[in-house]
Amino acid sequence: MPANTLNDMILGFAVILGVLLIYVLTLVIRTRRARVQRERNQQNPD
Amino acid sequence: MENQAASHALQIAVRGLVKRYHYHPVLNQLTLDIEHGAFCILVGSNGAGKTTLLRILASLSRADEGRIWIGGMLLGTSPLLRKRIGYISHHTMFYQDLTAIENLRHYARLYALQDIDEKIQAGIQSTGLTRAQHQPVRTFSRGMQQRLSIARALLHDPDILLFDEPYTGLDQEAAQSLDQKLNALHQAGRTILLAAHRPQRLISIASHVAWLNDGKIIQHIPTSRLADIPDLYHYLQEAA
Amino acid sequence: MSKKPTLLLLFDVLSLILIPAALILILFFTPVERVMGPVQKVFYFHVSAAWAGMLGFIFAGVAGAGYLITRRQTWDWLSLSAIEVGLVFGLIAILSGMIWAQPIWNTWWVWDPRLTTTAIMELIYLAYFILRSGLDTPEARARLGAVYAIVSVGTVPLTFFSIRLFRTIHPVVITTGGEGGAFNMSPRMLLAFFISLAVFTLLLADLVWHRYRLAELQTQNKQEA
Amino acid sequence: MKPLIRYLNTIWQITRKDIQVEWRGRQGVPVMLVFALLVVFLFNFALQLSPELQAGLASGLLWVSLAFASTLGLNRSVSLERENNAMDGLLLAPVDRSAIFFGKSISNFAFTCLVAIILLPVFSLFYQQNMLSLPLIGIILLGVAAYTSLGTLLAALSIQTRTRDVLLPVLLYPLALPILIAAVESSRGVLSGQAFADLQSWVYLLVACVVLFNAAGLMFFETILEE
Repeated sequence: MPANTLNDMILGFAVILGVLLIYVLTLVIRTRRARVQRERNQQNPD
Repeated sequence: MENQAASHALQIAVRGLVKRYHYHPVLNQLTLDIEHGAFCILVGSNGAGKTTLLRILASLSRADEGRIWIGGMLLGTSPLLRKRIGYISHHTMFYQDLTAIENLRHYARLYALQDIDEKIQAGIQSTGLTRAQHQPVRTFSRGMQQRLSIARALLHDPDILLFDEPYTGLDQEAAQSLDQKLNALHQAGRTILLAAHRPQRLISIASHVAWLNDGKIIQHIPTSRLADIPDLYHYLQEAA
Repeated sequence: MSKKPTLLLLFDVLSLILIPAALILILFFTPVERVMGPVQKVFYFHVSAAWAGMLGFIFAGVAGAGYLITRRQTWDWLSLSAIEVGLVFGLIAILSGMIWAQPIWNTWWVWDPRLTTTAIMELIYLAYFILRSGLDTPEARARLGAVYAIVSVGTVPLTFFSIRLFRTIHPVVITTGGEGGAFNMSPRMLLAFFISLAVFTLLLADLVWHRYRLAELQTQNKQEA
Repeated sequence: MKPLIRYLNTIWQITRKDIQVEWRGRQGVPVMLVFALLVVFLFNFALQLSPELQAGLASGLLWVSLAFASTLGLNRSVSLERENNAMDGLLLAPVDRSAIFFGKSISNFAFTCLVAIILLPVFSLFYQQNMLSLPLIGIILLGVAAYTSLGTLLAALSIQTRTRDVLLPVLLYPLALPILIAAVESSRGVLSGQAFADLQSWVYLLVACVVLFNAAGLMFFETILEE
């Protein structure tokens, strides 16, 4: 009889996907910020 | 290959030298030829790259691009090339807890010199530090340390001298003695490249002036032709 | 920054399709392990994340060597990106391992040497970022970062060997014996396992690539400023 | 002079200069020693060691105190070369720059071993067991050699940062983990009288660390020092 560890499994996958999602979000935010900066640089190049 | 052929006749040949900091070129495609026995003053404003150039020639710093021949040998091919170079910088390179003699002896051993004690005594005497020779360098004034640096740089009798602001901290008397020493080295056929922020006092004894600006040598002429280049002449007047 | 390459777009789409696909495969088509129960299913992603993290660190060492040989900053961006993404995967491996350990070993954290050294690996590569942040010029950051990445990846086999020698309660997964929490994998489990490995490897490449483009963009911004 | 002899001579001159500076200033070894003793005392109280536990933990404490103390010496060794840019003077020497690594590494090794030699009788006294055995000394020599070669390499890295010497432990301790595990385990084995056959894997691991980290110094030291 397997142990009843369904909740632990759900928690496990939630954490794995959650950390991935957070990292992807930081990537998106940082890239967007860099793009804005770049556009600003190109508008007034000095 | 013609570069290489030409470089054999020269003591220092620099081609296309680039060095960047923060992606910004401090030295930008710099080219410089220095003949055997020349005494060349390197002038330029603060931050023009004089120190960077000298450090690269002394192989203390690495060029991003370009090639350098010292006495016809490509820099970076053999550590033995460093034996031919005497270098002085803003920093004295001494160990504070060791005496003047011990510091010089350490450097003499690194160069694996013969007759170390005689050479050290000669160096100490010529810089007038005989009385302080057994005291730790910590007790020396800036000027005394600078004099000792000169003795250190000449210890292994190098034929190429790279001096970065050697007058820093020297009093009137020591500065005059350095003038004489430089003159004597020049007469003895050594090649000298000396960076100076205020080069006025040296123009009478030097053979060439090289003007470093914007990462390039923009003028490199014999001192006798200084009057032909009004820009450089004015620059030197202002720097004085 | 250059336009987004088609291959990168393909990586994005594939990752977005394959992660849910692998998850469905794991949840509904692999058998429930007979002792540990459903939580064992975390194992597929846990090991895959550890694998991807390790791969990232190894790749960072290789890219570091590439930088020292060519002195092109593109290699430094690659090395930096691989370490950052590797750290994320390492964190995932540790967290999912803890969640697995809780019901099986009845504790969140065991001083199991393998778990401990995975944590140590995270610390090693966190120090990489501290080292870089303390350096003033991008050239020094790239050069010293490359040396550190290579030396770090060189110590990994030694660390692993020292763990093997230590007695471990961590299950040795790919064995036929059944000692201490180890289990035998059925063909379906193996299939899910290898698909997870492939998906996470693809995800690693995808994320490193994105991080690389970010590094490129940030450098261009600094050069212009 | 033959290249190899010149190379070895440079290593020796650098080590000798370090020893001379240390002898003149005595700013390294005494500090390291007092620090190592403090670590032993602190751990003893902090961990509330009972006499039975103490015997088993002696090798662990020995290595922790040595590792901590050695870090001080490593920082001192590199900051000495930073003062007045003395490192430039070494870089000007007409010899391959990896010689500087070996010279500094050997002097660090010597200073840490000196601390260990004084620590051993003290440990024997505190933990009521004879620690002055030849196999243990052999393991200490190996472990310290591995630790100081990695430490010299990383100290040269960390000294170039703005945080300077604060950074060294953060870089060094995690990377030195295999050295410390192997050193502690083999010392423990020797102290509890195990046969060499049971410990040889640990000893070989230490040898591998010595070889690997010295090879890293040989390969990378010049790259670390160049600007």
